[in-house]
Amino acid sequence: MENLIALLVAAPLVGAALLLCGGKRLDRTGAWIGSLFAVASFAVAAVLFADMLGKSAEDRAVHQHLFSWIPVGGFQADVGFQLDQLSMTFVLLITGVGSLIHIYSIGYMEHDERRRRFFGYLNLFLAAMLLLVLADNYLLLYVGWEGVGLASYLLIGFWQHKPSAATAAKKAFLVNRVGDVGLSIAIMLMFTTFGTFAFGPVLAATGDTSEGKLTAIGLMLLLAACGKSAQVPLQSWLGDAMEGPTPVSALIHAATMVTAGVYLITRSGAIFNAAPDAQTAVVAVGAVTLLFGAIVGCAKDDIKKALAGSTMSQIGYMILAAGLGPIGYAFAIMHLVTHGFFKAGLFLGAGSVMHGMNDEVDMRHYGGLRKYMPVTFVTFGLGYLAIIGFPGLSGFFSKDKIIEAAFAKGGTEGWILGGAALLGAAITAFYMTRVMLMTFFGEKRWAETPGAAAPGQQVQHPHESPKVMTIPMIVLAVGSVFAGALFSVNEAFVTWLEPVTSFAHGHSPLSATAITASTIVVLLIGVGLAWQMYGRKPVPAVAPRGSLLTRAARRDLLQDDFNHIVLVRGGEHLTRTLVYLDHSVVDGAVNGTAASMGGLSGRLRQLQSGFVRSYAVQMLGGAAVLVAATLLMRGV
Amino acid sequence: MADFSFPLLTATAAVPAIGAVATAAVPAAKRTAAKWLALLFSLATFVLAVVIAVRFRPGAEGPYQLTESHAWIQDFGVRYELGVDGIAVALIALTALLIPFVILAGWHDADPLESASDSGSAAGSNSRWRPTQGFFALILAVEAMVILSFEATDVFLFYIFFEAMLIPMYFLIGGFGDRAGAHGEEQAATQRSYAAVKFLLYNLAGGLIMLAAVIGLYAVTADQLGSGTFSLQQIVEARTSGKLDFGTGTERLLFLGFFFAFAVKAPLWPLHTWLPNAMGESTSPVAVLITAVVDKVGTFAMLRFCLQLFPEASSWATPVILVLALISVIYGALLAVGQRDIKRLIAYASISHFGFIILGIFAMTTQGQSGATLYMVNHGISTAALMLVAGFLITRRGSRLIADYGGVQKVAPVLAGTFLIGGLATLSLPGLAPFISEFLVLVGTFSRYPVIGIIASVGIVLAALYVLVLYQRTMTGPVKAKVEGMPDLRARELVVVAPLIALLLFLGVYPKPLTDIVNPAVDHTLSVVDKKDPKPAVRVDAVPGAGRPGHAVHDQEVEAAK
Amino acid sequence: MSSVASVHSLWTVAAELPGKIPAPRIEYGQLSPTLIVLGAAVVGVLIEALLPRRSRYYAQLLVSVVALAAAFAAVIGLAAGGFGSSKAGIAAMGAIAVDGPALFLQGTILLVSLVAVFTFAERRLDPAAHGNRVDSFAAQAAAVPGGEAEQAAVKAGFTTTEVFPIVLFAIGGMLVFPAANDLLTLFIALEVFSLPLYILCAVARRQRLLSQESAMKYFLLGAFSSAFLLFGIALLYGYAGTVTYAGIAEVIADGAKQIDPALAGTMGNDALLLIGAALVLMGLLFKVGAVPFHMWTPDVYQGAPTPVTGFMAAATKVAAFGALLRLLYVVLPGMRWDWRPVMWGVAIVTMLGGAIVAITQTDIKRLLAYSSIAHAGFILAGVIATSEDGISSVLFYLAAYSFVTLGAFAVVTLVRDAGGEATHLSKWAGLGRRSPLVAAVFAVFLLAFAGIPLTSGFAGKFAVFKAAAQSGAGWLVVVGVISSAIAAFFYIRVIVLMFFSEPKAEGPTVAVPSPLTTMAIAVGVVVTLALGLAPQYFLDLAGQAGVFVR
Amino acid sequence: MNPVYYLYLAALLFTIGAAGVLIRRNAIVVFMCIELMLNACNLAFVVFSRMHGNLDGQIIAFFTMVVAAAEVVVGLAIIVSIFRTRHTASVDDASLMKL
Repeated sequence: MENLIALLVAAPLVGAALLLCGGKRLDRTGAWIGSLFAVASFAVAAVLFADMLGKSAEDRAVHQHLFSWIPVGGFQADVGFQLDQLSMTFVLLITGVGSLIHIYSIGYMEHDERRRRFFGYLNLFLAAMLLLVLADNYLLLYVGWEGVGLASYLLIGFWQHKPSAATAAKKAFLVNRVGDVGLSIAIMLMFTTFGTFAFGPVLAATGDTSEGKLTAIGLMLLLAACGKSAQVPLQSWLGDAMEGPTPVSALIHAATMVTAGVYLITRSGAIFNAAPDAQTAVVAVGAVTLLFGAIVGCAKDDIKKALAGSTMSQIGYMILAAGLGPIGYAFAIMHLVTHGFFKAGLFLGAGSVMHGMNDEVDMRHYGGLRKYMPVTFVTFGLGYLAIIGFPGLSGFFSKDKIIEAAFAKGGTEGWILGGAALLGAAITAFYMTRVMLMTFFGEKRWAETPGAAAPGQQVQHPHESPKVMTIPMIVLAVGSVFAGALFSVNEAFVTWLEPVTSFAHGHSPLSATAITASTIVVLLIGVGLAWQMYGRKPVPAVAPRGSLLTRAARRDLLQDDFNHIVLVRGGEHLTRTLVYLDHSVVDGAVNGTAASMGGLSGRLRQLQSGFVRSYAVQMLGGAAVLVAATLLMRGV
Repeated sequence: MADFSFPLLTATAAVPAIGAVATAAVPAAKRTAAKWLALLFSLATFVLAVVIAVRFRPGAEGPYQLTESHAWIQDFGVRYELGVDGIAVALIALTALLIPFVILAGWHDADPLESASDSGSAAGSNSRWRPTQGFFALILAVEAMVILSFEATDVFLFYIFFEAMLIPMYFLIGGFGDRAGAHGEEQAATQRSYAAVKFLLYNLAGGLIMLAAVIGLYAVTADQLGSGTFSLQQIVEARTSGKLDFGTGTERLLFLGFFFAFAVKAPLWPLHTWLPNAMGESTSPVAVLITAVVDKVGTFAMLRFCLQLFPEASSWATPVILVLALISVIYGALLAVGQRDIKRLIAYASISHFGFIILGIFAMTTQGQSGATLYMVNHGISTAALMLVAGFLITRRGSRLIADYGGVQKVAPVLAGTFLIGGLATLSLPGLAPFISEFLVLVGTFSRYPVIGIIASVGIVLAALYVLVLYQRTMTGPVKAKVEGMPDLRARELVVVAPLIALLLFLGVYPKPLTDIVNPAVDHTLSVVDKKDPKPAVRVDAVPGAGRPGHAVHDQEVEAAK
Repeated sequence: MSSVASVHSLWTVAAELPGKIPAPRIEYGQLSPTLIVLGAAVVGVLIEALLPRRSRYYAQLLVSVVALAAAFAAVIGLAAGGFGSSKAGIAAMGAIAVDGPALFLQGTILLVSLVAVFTFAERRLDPAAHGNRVDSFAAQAAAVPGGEAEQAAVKAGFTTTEVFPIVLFAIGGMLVFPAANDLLTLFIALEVFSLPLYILCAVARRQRLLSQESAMKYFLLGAFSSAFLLFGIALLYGYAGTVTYAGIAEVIADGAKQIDPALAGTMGNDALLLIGAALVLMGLLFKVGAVPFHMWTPDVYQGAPTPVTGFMAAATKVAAFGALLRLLYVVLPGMRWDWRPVMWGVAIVTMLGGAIVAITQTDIKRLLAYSSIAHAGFILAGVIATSEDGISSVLFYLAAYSFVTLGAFAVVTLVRDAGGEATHLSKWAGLGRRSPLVAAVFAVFLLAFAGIPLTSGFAGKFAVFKAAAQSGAGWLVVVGVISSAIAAFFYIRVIVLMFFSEPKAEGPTVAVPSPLTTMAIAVGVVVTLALGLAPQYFLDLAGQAGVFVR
Repeated sequence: MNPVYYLYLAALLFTIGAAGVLIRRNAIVVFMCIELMLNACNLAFVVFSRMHGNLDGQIIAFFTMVVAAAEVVVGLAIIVSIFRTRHTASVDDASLMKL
C-alpha cells in the first residue's frame, strides 16, 4: 500500500511535464489534463487515507524508500517518503483544495492564451508541495521547499509582461531564498550534530544533545519558516505576491504553501520541545505577525491585499500555536486546515468578484454587489463568518483553542500572548467586516451605463461566475462551515494527530468558557466598530488621507521602504563600488605592472644611444665592475 | 606496468588531435564538410570517453586505472604516464560530452562575415585563409590537450599540456569574437586581442611560476631519490614510505608555485580579472570552452597535484586559500549583480562558482571534495546551457547589453524557458544537478569550518539575485523594439540545449552513478592528505540512509515527541 | 720553442718528452673538420681569382656546401671513432682539444653554417636587376652607395661571391674557438672568425649606410674587447707562466709550490689571476652578447644583411659559449667560488635586461637581437651549474636555439616591400591573413623562443634551469622564469600583430623563396618540433658529450 | 732593474689606449688607440716571458702583431668605405641605429 505514496507526487509531476513540454497541441485540452492529474492525486490520497484509518493509531505511519540519493561518506541522503497522520492531513488538504482550485481555474483562466502553462505550473506546485510534506528527511523536504518557491515564482510572475508581476515574483523568490538559507544551515547543523538529517534519527536523538545546538537548529528552522510563511521580518513578499492570478493566491498564498512553515515547526517539534529559547522566539514571531498582518489588513483597499494581510495574521496564529509546544501543535494544524478552507474560499470569492468586475481589485470601486452575484456573496459570507470565528463555524473552534493555549503558556508570557491573540481576533473581525461591507453592502460605487457614471466611477457589468467556478466555492464554503465542528467532536483531530505531534492539555489561568466568552465579546466589538465606520456612512470612492497609522499600514507598516533604503539602495552602491574597484584596483594592479615594465624598458633603451664611444664606455665600466666583483669575491 | 592492452586513454586524446589536423586540412571552399568532420570526431571522442567510463571499475584497488606508461625523456625523469581515477573519468566524460555541443552551437560562429571581404580585402580574397576550418580544428586541439591533462599522472606531462593548451585557446579567443561588438568590428577586434593577450599572459605567468616549481620538484626528487622523477605515484609512495621529504620551507615554496598556476586558471580572487574579458569577448561556445572545460583543469589539478604532492603545505595554506575562495564566492556574485553585459555577468557568476569548488577542495572532507568534483561537472553542464542559450540570444539581437533586451519570453518562449532553466541551475535550485554539488560543498565546508560555511551560503541568495535580475530584465516586461520578431530556438539549437537540460535534471535526481565513481578517488586523495571527516557530536545508532528508517525509527520518533 | 715544449712537458698529459728539435706532430685526422673548411676557403679565394664571374656563384656554392658537408661527415666520423669519449685527447701539440663538447659544438656549427650558406645563396627574393638575379649582398661592396661605380656594377651584374670564402674562414675560426686548448689559440681563433664577420656585416645590398655603420661598430667594439681579452691573457700568462689550459688549471689548483723559484715573483699572485680571468671572461661575454657587453648586438643585427645576422646569431653564440664553457670548466674550475657569483650577476642582468628592453622594440631584427641577449642569459644559467648536466644542457640549448634563430631570420628575409626587407613591426600587421603559412611558421619559432612546451625552446630552457636548480641556484631559476614571462610578452605581441590586427592596405608582400631558403626554414621547423617532442636522443648525445678533456 | 716596472708601463699604455678609444672621435685615431692597447699587451707578454724565463710570451707577441696587422686590413677597409660614403671618419656621425 505504501508504494502508492510515490504516486501522490508522481501524478501531478507527470501532468506538469506533459503540459510544459507538450507544446501547442495541448493548448485546448491543457486545463482539463491538469485538473485530471490533480484529482487523480486526490483520489490516491483518499485511498491511502482510508487505508490509514483502517490501522491502529500507533502504526499508521508508513514509509516508502525509493533510492539512495546522495551517498557521500557519512553523508547519506535518500529519496524516501513518510506518510503519517501529520503528512496525511496536509496531503488531503493540498490535493483536495488543489483539485478544487484547478477546476475553478478552468473557468477563471478561460480567456488566457497561456493557460496550458498555467496549469503546468499549478501541477508542478502540487508535486513540490506534496514532496515537501511527504519527505522523510530534511534534505528532501528542502527540495520540495524550494520547489514550491519556484512554482510560486512562476505563478506570481505568470503575467510576465506586467513589470509589477515580474518584480513581485523576483521579490518573493529572493525573500524565500533568505529563509531557505536558514533551512540549509539547519540541515548542515543537523549533519554535524547527528551525522544525519532524516526525521527519524534526528528527532529521536534530540534527547542527548546540547541545548545550545538544538536552539541554533531551531532558530534556523524558524528563519526558514518566516521566509516561507511570510512571518515578520520576512513577510514583505506576500502582499506583492497578489500580482499573481487569484486562484494562485487562493491555493499557494492562502491555503497551502504559506503554511509550510507551520508544518516545518510542527514536524520538528521534538527539537523545539528541547529548546525553550527557540520556542520563545517562535511564539514572539507568531504574536507579532498576527497583529502586524491584521493591522495591515485593516488599511488595504485592494481586496486581495487585504486578504493577504489576513492570511499573514492567521498564519501568525498558527506559528504562535506551534511555538507553544505539545499544547499547541494540534491546534496549529487544525487552524491551518480550517483556514485552508475558508481563506481559499474567500480568495476564490474575491476572484469571482474580480471576474465579474473585469479585474477591478479596489474595494472602493465595489459596493452593493450582493444582489448581482448571490452565490459568491453567500459563499464569501460563510467564509467571512468562519474566519472571524463566528460561533459554530470552523474558525471559531480552531482559533478559540489557540487563544486558550496561548493563555495556557502561563505566566506573564501567557497573558501577553493570550492578550495579543484576543486583540488579533478583534482586529480580524474588524477588517473582515470591512471587506464584507465595502464589497457586498452599501450603495454601489460604480455605474452600469456610461451615462450614469459619476466622476471617478467605472462602468461595470457585474455578473455571477460560471458553475465551474462557483461549485468549488460552494464546496469550500461547506468545508469552512463544518470542518471545525467535525474536528472538535471529542477532540477527533487532536487524537488523530497525537501519535505524531504528541499532545498535552494546557491549563490556562482562565477557564475555557471565560475565554470563549471574551473572544465573542471582542468579535462583537470588532464587527461593531467596522459597522460604525463602513456600514453606517457611505464609503468614499477615493481613500481619505487617514491617520498616520493607517498610512503606515497601507505601506505595509513601512517595512518595504526600510528594505528598499537599506538593502536595495545599499546593495546597489556596494556592487557599483565593487565593479569600480575590480576594474581600477584588482585589474589596475596588473595593468600597472605591465605599464611600469614598459616604462622601465623605455628608459633602459636610452642607454642604447647609438654612439660607439658610449658603448665603449659602458663596456669599460662593465669590465671594471667585473674585475672589482671578482676581486671582492676573493677579498683581495 | 605498461600493459599491452589497447591504449584507450591515448586513443581518447588522439582522436580529437587527429580530428584537428584533418579539419584544418579541409580546403577553404568545403566549409560545411569541415564542420561535419569536426562534429564526427568529437562524437567519436565521446564514444571513447563512454568506453572509459564503462571500463572503469570504481571498486578496483590502486589509485589509477587503464594506466599506460612509456619512457619519454629519461634525462628529465619524464615518462609518458597516463591513468585515470574517478575524478578524471568524470571530467573526461564532461569534456567529451560538451565539445560536440560546443561545435554544434558554434556552427555558424566562424563563417566569414559577408562584410569580411571588404574589411581586410587581402583576407577575403586569400584562398589559404580558412577561419572556419581553423575554428573547429582549434576546438578539437583544445579538447585533446584538456583530455591529456586529465589523464596525465606524470607531473611534467601534465604541465606540458596544461601550458600548451593556452595556445589554441589564445587563438580561439583572439581570432573569433561574437558579432556583438557594441562599437563596430574594428574596436571589437582590438578588445578581442586585448582579452586574448590578457588571457595568455595571466596563464603563461602562472605556468612559468609553476615551471620553476616543477624544476624544483625534479631537483628535490633527484637529490633524494637518486634519479629525478615526476611520476605522481612514485612521489606519493616515496613520501609515505618516508624515502622522500621536502623540507617544510621547500615544500611550501613548491606548493605555492603549483597553486599559483592553478589559481590563475581556476580562477581564484584576485587573479580572476582575465576571465570576464576572455568570456565577454569570445563567442559563447568558446566562452563555454573556457569556463566549463579548460578552467576545470585548474581545480582538477589542485585536487590531484597540489594536495597529493604537498599534503603538509596544503593544510598549511588552507586557511588563506579558504578565505580567498570565500571572497571569490561573495565577490564574484556581487560583481555579477553589477554587470550590464550578459556574458560578463555569467563570467562573474562562474568566478563565484569556482570559489565554491575551491572551498570544497580545501575543506578536506569527503563531502567537500566529492561535492567539488560534482560541482566541476555540474557547473560545466549548467554554464554550458546558460551560456549557449545566451549566445543564441545575443546572435539574434547582436548585442550583449542586458538593457537592449526585454519581453523576450513573449516572442521566444522556448528560448526564454531554456534560459530560465539554465539560470535556475546556476542558482542551484534543488532538483537540478548543481544543487547537490553546492550543498555537498557547503556541508563539507561547514562540518569543519562552520563560520566559512555560513558566510558562503550567503552566496546562494546572491546567486538567486543575479540570475533572477538577469531573467527579469531580459525576458520579462514589455517587448523591446529590436526584440520583436526574434525567432524562437531553431532545431539545431534545441538539439544543443535539450540534452544538457535533461542531463541537469537526471543528475539532480539521481547523481549516484557519478558519486559512485568519484567517492573512491576522493577517499584516496584524503588518505594521501591524511585527513578524516570530523565526527558528528551525537552518533545516531540507526545508520541513516543506509536503510529505510522503518518502524523502529518511527517508534523512537513517537517517544521523542512524547 | 724548446722551452715551450718543456713548459708543456711540465703540465700537459698528452705531450711527449722533449727531443732535440722535435718536429711538431699534427693529428690531421682529428683536425680534419677545421682543415677541410679552411682548405675550402682557400679554394674559394682561388675561384674568385681564376674563374669567370658568371660561374663563380655556382662554384662557390658547390665548394662551400661540399666542404661543410664533408667537414660535418668528418665530425661524425670522429665522434663515431670515439674521439668524443674514450679517445678524447689533445691534438696539435696541445693547441687543440678534440673531445665531446668540441665535436658536438663543431657539429652544430657546421650544420648551422650549412643551412646559413643556403640563405646566403638565396637570390630569388629581390626582383632581378637588369636581368641578373641578385642576392642580399652588394654588387660591389667597395663602391660608394648610390655612386656611378655601383650603378655600373649592378648593370654588369656583379655579385659579391667573396662572401662564401669569407664565411668559410669565419666558420673555420668558429670550429677552432670552442676547441682551443690554450689561450693563444683561443685568441687567434677569435680573431679568425671575427674579422670575416666584420666584413660580412658591411656588404648588404640594401641600406648600405646602416650596413657599413654596423660593421664599423662591430669592428671597433670587437677589437676593443679583444684587446681586453688579450691583456687578460697576458696577465694569466704572467700568473701561471704558461697559456695552456691544463697548465693554468694546475697552477690554480696547487698554488706556487714545486715551481722553480725564478717564477716566484709573479707565480700564484692572485691579483693577476683574478684580473686576468675577469678580462678574458669579458672578451668572451662580449662575443655571446651578455649584458653589459651587449650594446653591439642590436645595432649589428639590424644593420647586417639578414642572412649574415642569422649566421652570426646562431653560429657565433655556439662557438663563444663553447669557448666560455671550456674556459670555465677546464681552466678556472679551481676558482669556481670566485667566478660563480659574478656570473650569477651577469646572468641575471642579461636575462632581465634583454627581456625588458625588448618589450619596446619596433624593429623585428632588433627585437630578435634583444631576445638573443635574453637567451644568452638563460644559457649562462646553465653554464653556472658547473656540473656535467650543466655542460650537456648548455650544449642542447645551443643546438636548439641556433636552429630556431636561423629559421626566424630566414623568415624575416621573406617579408619585403619596395625598400627591401620590411623589418618594422607595424608592417607585419595582418601577415597571418596574407600568408597564413609563413605567419604560422614564424609563430612556431616565436613560441619556441618563448619556451612553450612541445617546442625545442621549452626542452632547452627546462634543461638549463634544471641543471641550475640542481646546482643549488634555485633563485636564479626563479629570476629566469620571471624574465621568460616578460619575454613571452613581446613574442606574443608579434603574434597578435600577425594574426589579430587587420592587414594594412600598403603592407609588405611575402616573397616566394627558392628551395634554398625554403629548406633552411624547413630545417628550422623540423628541428624545433623534433627537439620539442622527442628530445631524448639529442639529450643523450649532449649528455655523452658532457666531458671536457684536459 | 726590476722588470715589474715594465708591467706598470704596459698597464699605463693600455689605459692610455682605452682612454683614447673613449675620447677621440676620429675612427682612425680610435683604431690607433686600440692598436696601442694591443702593443701594451705585447709589452706585458714580453715582460712576463722574461720573468718566467720561457719563450711563450715572446711567441705570443709575434702572433699579436700579425693579428694587429690583419685587423688593420679589415678595419681600414671598413673605415675607408664609410669615409667615402659619408665624407667623414667621425665615429659619432655613424649613429643611425639606436635605441
